[in-house]
Amino acid sequence: MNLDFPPEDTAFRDEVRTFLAENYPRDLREKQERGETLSKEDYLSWHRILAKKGWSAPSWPVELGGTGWTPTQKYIWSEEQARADTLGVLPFGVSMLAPVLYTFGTEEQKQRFLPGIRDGIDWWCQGYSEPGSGSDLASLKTRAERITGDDGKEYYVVNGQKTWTTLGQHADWGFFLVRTDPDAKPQAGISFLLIDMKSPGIAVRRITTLEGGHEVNDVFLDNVKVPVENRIFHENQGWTCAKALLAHERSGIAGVARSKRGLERLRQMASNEMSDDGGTLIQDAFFRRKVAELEIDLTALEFTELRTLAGESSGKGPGPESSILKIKGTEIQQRLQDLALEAAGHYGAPFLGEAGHNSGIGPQHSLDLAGDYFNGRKTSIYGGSNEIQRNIISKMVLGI
Amino acid sequence: MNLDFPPEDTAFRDEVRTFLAENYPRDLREKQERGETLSKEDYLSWHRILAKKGWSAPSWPVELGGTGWTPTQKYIWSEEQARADTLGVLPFGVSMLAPVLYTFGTEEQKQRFLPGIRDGIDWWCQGYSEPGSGSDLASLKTRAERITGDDGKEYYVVNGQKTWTTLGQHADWGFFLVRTDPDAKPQAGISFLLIDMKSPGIAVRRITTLEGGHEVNDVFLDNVKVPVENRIFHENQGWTCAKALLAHERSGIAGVARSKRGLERLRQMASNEMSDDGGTLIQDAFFRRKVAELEIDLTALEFTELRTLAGESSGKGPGPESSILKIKGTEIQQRLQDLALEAAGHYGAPFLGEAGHNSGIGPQHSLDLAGDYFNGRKTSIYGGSNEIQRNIISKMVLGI
Amino acid sequence: MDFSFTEEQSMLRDTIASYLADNYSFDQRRAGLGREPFWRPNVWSAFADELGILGAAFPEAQGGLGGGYTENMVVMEELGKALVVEPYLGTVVIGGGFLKHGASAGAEEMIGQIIAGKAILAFAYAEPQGRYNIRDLKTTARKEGTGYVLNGHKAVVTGAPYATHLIVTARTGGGQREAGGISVFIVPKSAKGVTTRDYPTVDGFRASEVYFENVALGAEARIGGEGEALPLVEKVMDEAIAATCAEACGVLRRLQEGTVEYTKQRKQFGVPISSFQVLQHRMVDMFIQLEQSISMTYMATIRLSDGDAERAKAASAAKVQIGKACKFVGQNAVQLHGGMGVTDEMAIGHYFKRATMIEGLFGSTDHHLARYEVLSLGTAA
Amino acid sequence: MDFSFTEEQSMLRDTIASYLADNYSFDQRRAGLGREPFWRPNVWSAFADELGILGAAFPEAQGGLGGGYTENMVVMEELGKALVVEPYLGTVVIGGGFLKHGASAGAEEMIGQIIAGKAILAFAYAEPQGRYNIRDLKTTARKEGTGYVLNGHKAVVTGAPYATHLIVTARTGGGQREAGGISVFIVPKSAKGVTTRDYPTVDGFRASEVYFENVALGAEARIGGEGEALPLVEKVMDEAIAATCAEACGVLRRLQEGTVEYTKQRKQFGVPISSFQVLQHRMVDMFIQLEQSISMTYMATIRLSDGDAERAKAASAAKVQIGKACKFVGQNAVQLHGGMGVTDEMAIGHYFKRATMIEGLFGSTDHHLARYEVLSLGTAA
Repeated sequence: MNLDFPPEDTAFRDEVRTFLAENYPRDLREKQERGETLSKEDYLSWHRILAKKGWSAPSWPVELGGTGWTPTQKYIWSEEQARADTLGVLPFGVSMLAPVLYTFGTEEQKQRFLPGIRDGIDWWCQGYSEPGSGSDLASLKTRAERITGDDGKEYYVVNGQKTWTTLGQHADWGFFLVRTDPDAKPQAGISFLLIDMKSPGIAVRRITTLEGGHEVNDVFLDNVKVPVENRIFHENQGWTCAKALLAHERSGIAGVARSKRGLERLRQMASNEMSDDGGTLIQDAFFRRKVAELEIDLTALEFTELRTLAGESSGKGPGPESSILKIKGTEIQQRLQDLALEAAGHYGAPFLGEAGHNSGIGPQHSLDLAGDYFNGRKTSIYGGSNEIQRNIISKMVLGI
Repeated sequence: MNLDFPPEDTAFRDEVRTFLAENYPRDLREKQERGETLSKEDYLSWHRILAKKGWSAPSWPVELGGTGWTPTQKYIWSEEQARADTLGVLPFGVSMLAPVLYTFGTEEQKQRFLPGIRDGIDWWCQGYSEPGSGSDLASLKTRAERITGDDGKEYYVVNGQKTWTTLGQHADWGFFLVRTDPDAKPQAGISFLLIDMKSPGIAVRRITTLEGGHEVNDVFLDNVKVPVENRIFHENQGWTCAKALLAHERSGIAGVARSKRGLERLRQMASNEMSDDGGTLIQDAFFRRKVAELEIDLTALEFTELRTLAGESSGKGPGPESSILKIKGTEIQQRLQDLALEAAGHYGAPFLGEAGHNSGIGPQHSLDLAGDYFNGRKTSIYGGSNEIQRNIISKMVLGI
Repeated sequence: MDFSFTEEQSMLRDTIASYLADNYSFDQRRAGLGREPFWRPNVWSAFADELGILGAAFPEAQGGLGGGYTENMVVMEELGKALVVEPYLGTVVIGGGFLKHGASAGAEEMIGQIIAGKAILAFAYAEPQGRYNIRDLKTTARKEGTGYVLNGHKAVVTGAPYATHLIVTARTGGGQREAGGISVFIVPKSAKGVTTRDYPTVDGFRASEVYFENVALGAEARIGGEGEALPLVEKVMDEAIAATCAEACGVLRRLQEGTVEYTKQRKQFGVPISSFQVLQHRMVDMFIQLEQSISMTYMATIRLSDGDAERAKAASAAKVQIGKACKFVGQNAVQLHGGMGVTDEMAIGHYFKRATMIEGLFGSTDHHLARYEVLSLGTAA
Repeated sequence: MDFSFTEEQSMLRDTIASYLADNYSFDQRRAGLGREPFWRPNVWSAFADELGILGAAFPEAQGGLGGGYTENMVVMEELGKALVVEPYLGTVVIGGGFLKHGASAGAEEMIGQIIAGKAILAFAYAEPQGRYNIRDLKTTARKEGTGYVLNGHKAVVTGAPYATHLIVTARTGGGQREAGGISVFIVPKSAKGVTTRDYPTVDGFRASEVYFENVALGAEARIGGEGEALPLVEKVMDEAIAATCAEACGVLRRLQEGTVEYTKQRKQFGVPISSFQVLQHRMVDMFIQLEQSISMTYMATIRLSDGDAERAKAASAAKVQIGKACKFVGQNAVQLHGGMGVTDEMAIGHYFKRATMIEGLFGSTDHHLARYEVLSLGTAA
């Protein structure tokens, strides 16, 4: 048992660190610091820089543009990105759709879609959840009926509503789960379709979240025509793709590196905030204790992730134990947000949005912490709520 | 809204306080302080003193020996007993069986059994739980078959096993739930029998609990003959009695007065124990905080109980909300035990039993705290586990 | 021992509840918050005239209805249920509290104005450096002639954008965190040298940073003794805390009941999600938190009439319970609503936001635990 | 980065596990604890001779098998699974630790005796007044001639009833809670002036109050520098903590698995109680606590080789996690066993008792949080 990185990994870390320092766009960093809403171009600019370097899709097979990094290198990559406070590459195309594409897609589909994903040309969104189907995804109702078009080609005509579509307002394309056989058992009649978001009949409606932001959307599909060749894998076997997607990219789900960075920021903030007795907040017995307990829990999570990673390196894939990473990871993120809001004291209350930057109302570090806290509640809900994760562990790990 | 006791209640409190100070047996107090195991006579001596005063069964109808106290007076009575660290009157006869007797019993049954209960002559025990039926009481299997004896009288012949029978080792009599109709639905075939514990075929076996004590027992019944006139209420309708029993005497279930006394003791102990830095433990920032949080929770529980009590005074009986009192009451008792053990530090470990008194091994106040803690785990299990209590609130209060 | 309400108190509750049911639905509230002046003066007028509730907690001799703490409790709980932003707390509870307990020249008239709905007060006590320590004051009121000159910066003054007057704590003497030397003033917001920067708060209320630059005050602006106002401030803050606890009970009740309601309707896997035992027990724990909060609110309200130490201990204990309940019930209400809990479109999230802000109002849970400890267990090492 | 075990380490684990399966069942353990001498010397002999594990963590040069921290971890986890009371921790981990790291005259020979199962050590560090502060010492070793005279009272010395030698901390200088002036001695229990009062502890182990009255020690009894032993004590204590964490992982695993097993078999309302979602999620949380505890035990074990500050921080962090896990998993294991959990007849309660004692071993959760804070966040105000 040891924790040492071999020299080649240390060299890799230095390379990554230098690359990030030299190439991360300055104006993007400034926008982030000001708390500005990022545009589609903001997101894609960094993606394209990474693509040029060949680092936009590390986990892909090398022949398709992946990096061939070891799990340790991927771990270093995520640590260093967090350290440098960079945007992540959006997961919808690179991490969620692509593995389905290169696992189940035809050669033609791969050639048509993967380059656009890898290079940050196409913006993808996810069409999974529906108003009536949250944790119970297989109950989805959006209907796709097969027709022969006037042009003699085969199409699906899609009708229904998807919801919680993150950043769907920018999307060029979406991957959708639709019901192609309403008479089959719930999981057996579902197909996996790629839909051009500019298709007639698609409407994207903003959902404003608690903190006032626009991150998620409803997507309405009204007689949307989708060519049959946009279906991945067999008709009525889309559930296979959906399951595979859910199993991919569980590493990083714990968000250890980001939480470490968040903890650093919290400590920094608490060194500048005053406590009731006029000392700094980080010297306050109870606030320090909460920070210490959080730090210890984060260390435990980090080593649990490292153990999972070591298991992966040695050929054991990430099992349903990774649900632990999801549960503890989100709990820690939420506690960080909670403590930051607590640290802000009275200045947690103002709702200033982007106007708050340099407004002189409260310290910069307290800007929008309440928003982060409110918005952060979602992390224990989406991607399978933490209650669902516990069901999974109970069944798959404890064998109950 | 006000908290004042009217003058007559204040006078009552003074009367109670004086009575307790003047009449509680000195040798009993000394035994308690030494942590000695109490004998049957120890328990009954105090009961008999109370009986002489007419206070052994406050809640009974006045004509049977009750005191006719108002809910406030009963509250004062329990507060003052806790303040004076007295033994309670054992609940099995007075609080559990008696209400069933005077509600469902025949005149003859009442006259035969109630005086012995009230005056501390007969020691009663409970025969409810079975090895296979804990929270699911109605699944009990102990069988009672009706026969005509050689003497031409009607009997039940009882076979089966009861368990968790508290202080059954001393019992003269027991009240038992037995199955008289094995073909009926679980709750419909049960009868309520009073059984002489000296009957041939009864064997009481000690169950040693975690902390080494002997409080509970298995009771084996092997062809035990019980005269039919010892059945309370109709045959196969014992469940009605059982339910009524469970609904009685919920007040006091919170144990507020005892916990207040426990908190006092904890504070006293923490004023004598040293912290790591050589100050007293009660000055330690984190220990004090735990004490303060417990004290606040206890205040909340106290006022929740007072609200229930006020509801009772005004004619609203204690509803299933009293499950809250059970849950919070036991949680607080367990936290008190937990903190006391923590306060004891290294001297929480020795297992000295009665030999510890004046042994010079560790301070007196740390004697057997671990035992209290281990034994105290039962309180969230018995009388309907706290999980069952939550089921009850969910169904009966939230209407789910 | 009596926890029941008088007939008048029950009527007061019904009056407000029925007015708010008609005039303060979620949509009506949202519409009001979305446009200038970001509150609804007509609701306030209705409180004064139509309902006549602004005088409920004032003595009859001062034109009120002769009520007190219990009336404030009843009103605040109903306001909490509807997430009312109009400034009853600042005006009646806090402003009224100062005017009732502290000797001041214009109290009679000001109380009349409050009851009539003409005067609206906001409490300017917090400062950027002081966190929840109400003694930590850099704002000064320098004696000049028979009056004072006020200078300083007050942080996040809730309700200041709507206020006609501000109640201000300031130093007439003593060092930055000393108990002595604190005085209280009532200052017309229109006074020369008073400037504000107004903004919304995350829970839909509005607040201001308030700056005083050489604001000239007459001696009659002072409430209570010069340099001796700390006990007065503590008393009124405790009254504000008890009232806030009552508001919180209203908020918590809506969170708890709304969650039970939602889970009974929301189906997953073919059954209402309320059939999942884990969610049932979570809701039971939410319900227990609510009940314990109600108990502590009663307790604190009753003890407002006790001596200083008992009153302070009770208020802090209640605020600790409320703070914990707001966090637990709020977070779990959102969690059990799933995605719907984090949208702006459902009421539940707005109750959650108010509950979250109440956690820190007049001192965080840690602040009040520390205050309670000193009163119950003595000073630490 | 590597969390795997060598083939030797895996064999070591299998050897112990299989021996304990045959010789240390619940009933065998109970029988041993129930009669004089209240432990099983033949088990200890087997450890030494048949299994040869007492040398696993000693260097080959000293007659050991060349292992170290990982070997101790492997052994301790298995001992935890069987609730072994025989004194591996005191003898090999702590006694061995002092002999390996601190210069002492008789170390070589003593290590040989340990490996052979002849020498059994117990660590006498705690004192009645000192709580978990290892610097708080009233025991003194007064210099006399070339040697020392030892006086004092050590509290709750685990394993002392079986020990041949005691490792004792004492002041050769400095004030009661000073860092300087602490020395460590190895004292034969048979030395003149050593008396003990032996008793069982609640978890089935045995301990003593140990009294030293003018015990004459030669210079060779000292381990490490005179008056400078605090860093040595801290290091060995951290090693003991890591080993205790490993033991706890064994205990926690049995509690967690035993509970899953029991709930699958126990029926109520016609179904196994494991079908209740509330119990399922409770068991998931127990499992998560176990996994986090394993992670922290690895972490602390690996960091034992780091510098003092990193090592201490890691050990305290691990002990905090373990302490919390012992409470949560222990209490819930009992709760989910219902009445069976509080009887002396089932193993589960005995694991619970050991878990409870481990919470306080070498410092409570609060003690280690405070230690961690200073190392991670600096000294408080």
